[in-house]
Amino acid sequence: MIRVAVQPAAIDVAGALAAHDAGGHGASASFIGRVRGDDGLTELFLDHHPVLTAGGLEELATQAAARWKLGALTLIHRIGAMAPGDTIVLVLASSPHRAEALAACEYLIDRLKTDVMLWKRESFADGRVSWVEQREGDHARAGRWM
Amino acid sequence: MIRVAVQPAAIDVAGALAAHDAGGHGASASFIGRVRGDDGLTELFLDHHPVLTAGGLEELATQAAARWKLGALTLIHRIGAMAPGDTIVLVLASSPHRAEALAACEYLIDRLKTDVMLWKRESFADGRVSWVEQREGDHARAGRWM
Amino acid sequence: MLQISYFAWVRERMGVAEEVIALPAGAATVGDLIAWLAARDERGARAFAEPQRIRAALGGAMVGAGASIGDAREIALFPPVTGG
Amino acid sequence: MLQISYFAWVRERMGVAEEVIALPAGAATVGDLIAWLAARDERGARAFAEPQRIRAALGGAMVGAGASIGDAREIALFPPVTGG
Repeated sequence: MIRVAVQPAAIDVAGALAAHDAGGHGASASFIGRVRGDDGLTELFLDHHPVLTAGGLEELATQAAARWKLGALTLIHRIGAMAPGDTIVLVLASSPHRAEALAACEYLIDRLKTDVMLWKRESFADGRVSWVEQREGDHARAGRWM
Repeated sequence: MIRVAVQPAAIDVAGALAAHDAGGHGASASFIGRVRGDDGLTELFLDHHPVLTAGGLEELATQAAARWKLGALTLIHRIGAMAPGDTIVLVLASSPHRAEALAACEYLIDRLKTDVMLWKRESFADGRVSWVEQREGDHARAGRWM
Repeated sequence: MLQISYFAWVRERMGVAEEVIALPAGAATVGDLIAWLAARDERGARAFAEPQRIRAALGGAMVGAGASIGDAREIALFPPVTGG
Repeated sequence: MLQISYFAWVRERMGVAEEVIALPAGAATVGDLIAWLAARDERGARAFAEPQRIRAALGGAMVGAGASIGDAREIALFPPVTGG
């Protein structure tokens, strides 16, 4: 069961977890990314492409399902304006075996950083607004899976 | 915040997650291991040492906290008799940065398999009862962290 | 006609989310189009001052600067992605 | 006196969870004790038939077969662990 969503609404982690776990899987790995309030950040805005962002997430999910034996895969990415503490992304990967669940989860979060059409803009309490630059480390991590 | 528990009671995943997340961490990785009902398994029993099992979990948690910059760490292991679908182990690791949360989570589940005094016994519908043998692969995975 | 959509700081510098243009003569590749936009006006000069920082998707697929635009009807131009 | 506790299939084969013994003469190391238990009776022979599969914790710390028992009051004998 693959579930992919791109949504402006808050991510309901407990609800997504319950839906994902309905199958009762041997091993479930998850990753939750949240907005950090570092340096006086007041808002994180996530720009996206109306068609290609969802397509990119679906493509990643399909690749992960082909690469590992997964019982269930959930990939939810929030878009639009968020406040510190809000959940940006939720990855859930389940498998009969722990190594596959853990690897799929890590693969998805690494590739999300470099392969999906999403752009972060940060606003700070002092009035600064800036688009986040892609980091070299993200490419290095994503490249491990090639 | 480090929380470690060894308990015969069912693991309340949602409650543990809520307690763990109270700090609001940038990145949270989790691993949930459940009893699989493969081959007609009817019961999984987990034997433990009344003192050394908890000590081993605490030692692992301390090592992970020394190795990575973690905002919170939760490690809950169930003991005693369990049915298929029951949660055996819950690992939650949070950090400002995703690579540290993911690595700590994987480290803890790998080392749990080889370093903590716990023994699994399986009972099957056809009457067979057997103690689980340690697998070579578990040692190979745990050895990656040395 | 070619519909161009812009994202993130490329959109901000261009001042529009999308526009429809007649593909200029001589703009055969994605790189040609970016150079033409950079030369067209002040907004384009700001948005495309560093073409190596621009990514493109043609008809839904990521492509390099050397890709031929051909008969494509839609192109998206944007900075490197920063999701996750 | 030395308290020995057994776990998992070692406990099942020994038929008891723990016992207290006077450390036998000549049993200086963990390996010596295991050999003595294997020779003592049928239960011990079954539990310790393959000493390379037995792990030990002395006073709360994992030790090898060559470790000296010394003045320790507690030893735990068990198979390789299978948690997680």
